[in-house]
Amino acid sequence: MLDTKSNERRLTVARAMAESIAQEMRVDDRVFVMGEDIGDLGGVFGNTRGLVEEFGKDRIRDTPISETAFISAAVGAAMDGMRPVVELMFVDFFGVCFDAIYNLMAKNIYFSGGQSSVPMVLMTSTGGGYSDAGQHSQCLYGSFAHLPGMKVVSPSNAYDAKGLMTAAMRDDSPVIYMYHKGLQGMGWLGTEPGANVNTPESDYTVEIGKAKVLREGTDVTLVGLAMGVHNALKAADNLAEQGVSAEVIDLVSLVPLDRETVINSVAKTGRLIVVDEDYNSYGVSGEIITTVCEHDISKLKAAPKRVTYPDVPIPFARNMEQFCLPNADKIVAAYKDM
Amino acid sequence: MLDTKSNERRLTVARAMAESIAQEMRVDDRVFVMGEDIGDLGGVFGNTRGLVEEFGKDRIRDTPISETAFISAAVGAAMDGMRPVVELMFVDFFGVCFDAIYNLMAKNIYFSGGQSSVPMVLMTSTGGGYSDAGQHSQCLYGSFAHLPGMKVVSPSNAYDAKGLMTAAMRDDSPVIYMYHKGLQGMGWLGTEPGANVNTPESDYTVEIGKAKVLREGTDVTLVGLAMGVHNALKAADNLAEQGVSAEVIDLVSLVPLDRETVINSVAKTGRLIVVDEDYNSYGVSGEIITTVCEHDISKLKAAPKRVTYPDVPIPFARNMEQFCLPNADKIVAAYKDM
Amino acid sequence: MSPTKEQQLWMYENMVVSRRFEESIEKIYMEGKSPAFNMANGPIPGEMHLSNGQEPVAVGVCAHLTKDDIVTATHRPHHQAIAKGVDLKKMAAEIFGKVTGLSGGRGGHMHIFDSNVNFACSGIIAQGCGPACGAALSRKMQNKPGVAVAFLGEGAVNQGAFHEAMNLAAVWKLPVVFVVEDNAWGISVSKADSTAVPRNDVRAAAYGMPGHFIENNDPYAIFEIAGQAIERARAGEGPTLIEIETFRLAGHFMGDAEGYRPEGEKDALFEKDPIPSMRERLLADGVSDAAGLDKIEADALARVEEAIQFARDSEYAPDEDALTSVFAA
Amino acid sequence: MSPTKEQQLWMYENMVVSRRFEESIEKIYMEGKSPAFNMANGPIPGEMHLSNGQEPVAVGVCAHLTKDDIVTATHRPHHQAIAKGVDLKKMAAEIFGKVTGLSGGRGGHMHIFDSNVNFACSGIIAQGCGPACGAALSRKMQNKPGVAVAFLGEGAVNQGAFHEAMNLAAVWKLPVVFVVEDNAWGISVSKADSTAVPRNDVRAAAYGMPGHFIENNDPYAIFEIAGQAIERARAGEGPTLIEIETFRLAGHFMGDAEGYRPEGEKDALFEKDPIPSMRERLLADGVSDAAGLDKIEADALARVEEAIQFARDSEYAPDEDALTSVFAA
Ligand SMILES: Cc1ncc(C[n+]2csc(CCOP(=O)(O)OP(=O)(O)O)c2C)c(N)n1
Ligand SMILES: Cc1ncc(C[n+]2csc(CCOP(=O)(O)OP(=O)(O)O)c2C)c(N)n1
Ligand SMILES: [Mg+2]
Ligand SMILES: [Mg+2]
Repeated sequence: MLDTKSNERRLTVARAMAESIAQEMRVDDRVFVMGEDIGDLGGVFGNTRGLVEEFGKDRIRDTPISETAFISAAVGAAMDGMRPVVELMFVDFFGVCFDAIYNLMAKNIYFSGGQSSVPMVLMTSTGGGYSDAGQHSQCLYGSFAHLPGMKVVSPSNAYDAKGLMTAAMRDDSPVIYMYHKGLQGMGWLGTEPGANVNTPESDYTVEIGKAKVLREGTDVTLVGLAMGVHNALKAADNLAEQGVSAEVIDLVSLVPLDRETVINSVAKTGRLIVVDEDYNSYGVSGEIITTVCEHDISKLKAAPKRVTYPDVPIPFARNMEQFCLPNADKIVAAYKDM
Repeated sequence: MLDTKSNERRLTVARAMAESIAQEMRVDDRVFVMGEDIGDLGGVFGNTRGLVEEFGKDRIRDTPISETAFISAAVGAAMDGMRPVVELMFVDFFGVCFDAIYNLMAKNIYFSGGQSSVPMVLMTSTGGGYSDAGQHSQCLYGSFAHLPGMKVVSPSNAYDAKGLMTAAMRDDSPVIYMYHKGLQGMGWLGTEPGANVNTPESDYTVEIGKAKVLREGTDVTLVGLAMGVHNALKAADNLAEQGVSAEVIDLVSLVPLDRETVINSVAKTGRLIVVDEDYNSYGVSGEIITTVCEHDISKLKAAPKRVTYPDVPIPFARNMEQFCLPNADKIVAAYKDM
Repeated sequence: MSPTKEQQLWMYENMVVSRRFEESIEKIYMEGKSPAFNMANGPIPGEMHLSNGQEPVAVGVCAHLTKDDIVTATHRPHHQAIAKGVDLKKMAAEIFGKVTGLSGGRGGHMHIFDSNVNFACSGIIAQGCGPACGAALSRKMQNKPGVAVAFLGEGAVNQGAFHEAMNLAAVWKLPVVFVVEDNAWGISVSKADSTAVPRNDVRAAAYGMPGHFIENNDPYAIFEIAGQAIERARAGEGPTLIEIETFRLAGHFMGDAEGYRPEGEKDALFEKDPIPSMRERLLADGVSDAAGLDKIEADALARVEEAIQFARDSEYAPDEDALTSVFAA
Repeated sequence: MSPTKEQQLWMYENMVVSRRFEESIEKIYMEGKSPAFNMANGPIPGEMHLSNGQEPVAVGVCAHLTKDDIVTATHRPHHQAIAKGVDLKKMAAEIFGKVTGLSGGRGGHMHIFDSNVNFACSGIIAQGCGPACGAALSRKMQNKPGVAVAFLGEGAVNQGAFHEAMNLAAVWKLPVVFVVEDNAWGISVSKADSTAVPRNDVRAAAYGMPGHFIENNDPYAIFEIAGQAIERARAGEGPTLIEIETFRLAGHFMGDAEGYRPEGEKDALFEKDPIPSMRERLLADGVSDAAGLDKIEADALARVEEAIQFARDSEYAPDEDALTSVFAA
């Protein structure tokens, strides 16, 4: 995936997302996009750039700052045969519209006993690291993954970004598509170069619900998603220099969760470190560790560990925020402490 | 706690909550109550009964159906020197107002760098079992406990209900007080008789952040909160008949979480079963199991288990809902499967 | 715009079906719930919100809708569902939690969905406003006919979701009609205690859309105003807000002792029960004779009894069905 | 109600302080951000929303407030904070993320809190409306004087939180004033594309409260109307909604290329820059002479420079401070 050959078609995640949406819109009239500043501006994070120029304002709809209205409108449209892609600009804003998400979008298939499908994608940006403080830097992966009825994915690179978006748009169930700002490839946000990878021009899907082993190893399993994957890969490089062989798993999808890939890896390595930029407690890290432990503790050679964001709001000051964020050094240190 | 002597002053949880609030309102002018139907009706779940008669409509305020407005108003009032107690009628409604809760109430102390305190209590009902379907039966413990800046408690009986409420009202930080409908002692909801316990008339506090060992045992640790505790106690009785000695822990508080009490118990018993009526994944059960496993896996004699609500919306039909809910039999079966 | 004779009889018939249906549900709901009233017991457990007295709203509005139009309903949905043509047998079975129910027992009384007639429902206040806009947008974008009606209570108007949807509907000129059932109460809280204005029709101006208030639960006036609004929506002229004074003849939900209601209020409403008064008017206007109306009533009762019997006779779903239909097939 | 000479000079002074402050921040913000503009770099990282051009709103309103009154501010808070009397040095230090900042660097530019002057702030659209109601309620219940002002943008009016708070304020007759800064844009979306009515003052009627619209960013008109509203609130007569046409002279945030803005729009606004035009008027009205205003301007600059220097000279907090102040001490 994170291939580096020179004759490649490397895209940023932002461009990969926009390309996927555009390709699907060309072949499927039912797909349209709604959100704040996704039209002329092309999305604050660039993932709808170029769409309004190609598809016009009817299919690429800038909305009022009314997340409850337009997300629940997407549900109504999806149940009526459309396939909306909506954007919640920052995941941090989920609190103003979570009823429309978790209690409406995620449950109407069930409440209708399967009479209706709700084919929609809710894309939303996650993550900090650029000093945007406590209401614009959260990940909240666990908050979405905890509640039933919605699939939850998060790509770590452009290839997956495109394939997951296409898969999400073709899914008849609602998909939360969480993209990390630090991987978008927007210069003004800084960016992780490892996220810009070879991305085929033609359309393709990446399976929702399947984790990927990005690097094989024998001594420890590092599990993460989105930015966590890059931290894990860097830690794995670092550990390799020290003669430690780390396996790196990109979860790709939190719901459905590919428990098997994690379990199989830890069965081999005997050690587990979960990397998660979301808050530490009651979230992703606990679920991954529990997945392994409830399956078979005899396979573990050491207590599993987590490198996560502590249970505090996200501070503005760079030094304080960086102190809290997971990084490769912390992963290496966690391994050494095992 | 779950004492049964005959000369006791047994209260229902609902009455214990109302008594605590009334006592505090008598001695502290800053305390007042807001919420839907908490005045003349006395709260849909009885926990504000009698208050409007004693304190009048100025201090016991029925609100419009505007959860965002009145919860965020409580934050403004709390920062201005009042000590509001607000009710979110069903926790299921958190989606319409979670921004006011997790992003405002829970963060303003931090954002202000400690200049302000936010002394308020948000009480909210949880739980199913009476066929109120998928938007009125959830627990969502994990959804609140995952996010920083709010304390989260849930009593399993009237004694704790009163003492926790008093402690919450005296706390300078926001406290989410989650009461399980099946423990309220409202006849029309059915009720768990074990929740109605001896409750002193004079005011007292129960420490927020301290778990309770309700029953000592040596073979397995059963951890739960609210209704889960009663299921665990019943399972412990059942197991005792089969010669198995179960220790039962009532978490009482999810934030802060008393990890030590759980760790110490499992160090003794070597076996852990978490009982949780909230959804299975990415929630409380994962956190408790991880707490134990990341501390010291060598103490575990078997893989830990969880008896939780599956990751599906809550169905209306009684048979389907009961099939999903945790109960004593499932706990016993989980033990046997260890 | 006045209802034709046929429409008047359709309205009357559906009001009666709704009333008989709820009377029947009311009785069955109490089975297994005495001497001790415990909501969890009996053939119909859980909360039960009856709409007795509010039938004129449902029929006056839905008389203008076809099955292709969309309705999003509230926690008090039976009259709305019946008037929209939801399958009565399957709805009854759903309320009983049976496998033959609309949703195989997963939804229950607060989650009535019938995709054949584009009917959806929610237990969350004002949650249906946004989806109604979305369905309306869908029709507009697909160039398909269809109007969406969002029903909500007068208490629900103070919820943020209402405001956002009203604005969206107006900005995008969507074919939606917002119908507020003003039964004067949101559970135990009166309209005056919850709402800054005595009549919510004035709130339409905040969105530049027409607003109407209809007094006294009058099915004819409702028919007329709703007809204009729906015609307007169909003509592409955008949304309308209608608030309708109606009567909550029962408690908020069953088991509600209603101690908060001023003495005599309910008696006065029963005096104005819209069903007998519509019957009188039909007779006075010569739309039908007594025998004709008796037959409608008898047929209505028979339909209801058949539906209830179907529900009673049906099986519960296998327990494991609880785990299915979370995601689309 | 017209401003006294003293008030006029106070308003001018605070407008100039605000402008100089932002000019300074604007420059420093770019340090470390070129040649490549990366928001994460430089002495002031993160988003930066400037309020250049919107100063009249802040001073016209806050001229009527004491430090005991409450203000809830927006993601674009500097002018509001300065006019409310927030400690300029500590605010500057907070924007730099220093330990001497108002919140010890935890908050940053979108989370300016100064409890000494009852100033709070939020990065979430319309989030301050409810807290303003609550603070007003607190004063009412405690029988203490005090009015709360919630600032919000014209885009924020379409958020549910605004609607709910407006209704609550009106039902409970709270001493709150809602002040909408209409700078015509919500990031890249124009008012016409987001809002069903051209002027939000009409929305006041939905809550039975007075509504005002003030054109052309006029500090004198703002002073007058805000003064009436605040007096009304102090007299216990309840809330008011005021929408004020103002000018966003910068991008939504720094780094915004503003490709969406029609050509010439900004030039036209710069022509109407409220600071030079207030200066002219002060001179024309004989409120001060040029020397007097020059001195005000020089003093303003000196205050700003001192604050910025304080911020620059201050230390960062220890890393571990990130973990403190989550709960009350
Ligand atoms: C967001 C939300 N808040 C509160 C409730 C609880 N609740 C259910 S019905 C109701 C009253 C609704 O009043 P109204 O809108 O007038 O409808 P009515 O019951 O009178 O038909 C309330 C508060 C809810 N279901 N959803
Ligand atoms: C609930 C929420 N939705 C979206 C945003 C992102 N956002 C920040 S500022 C802004 C535009 C606000 O426009 P307006 O209210 O007019 O204020 P202005 O920026 O013009 O001062 C948006 C959409 C947010 N912060 N909160
Ligand atoms: Mg009502
Ligand atoms: Mg604006």
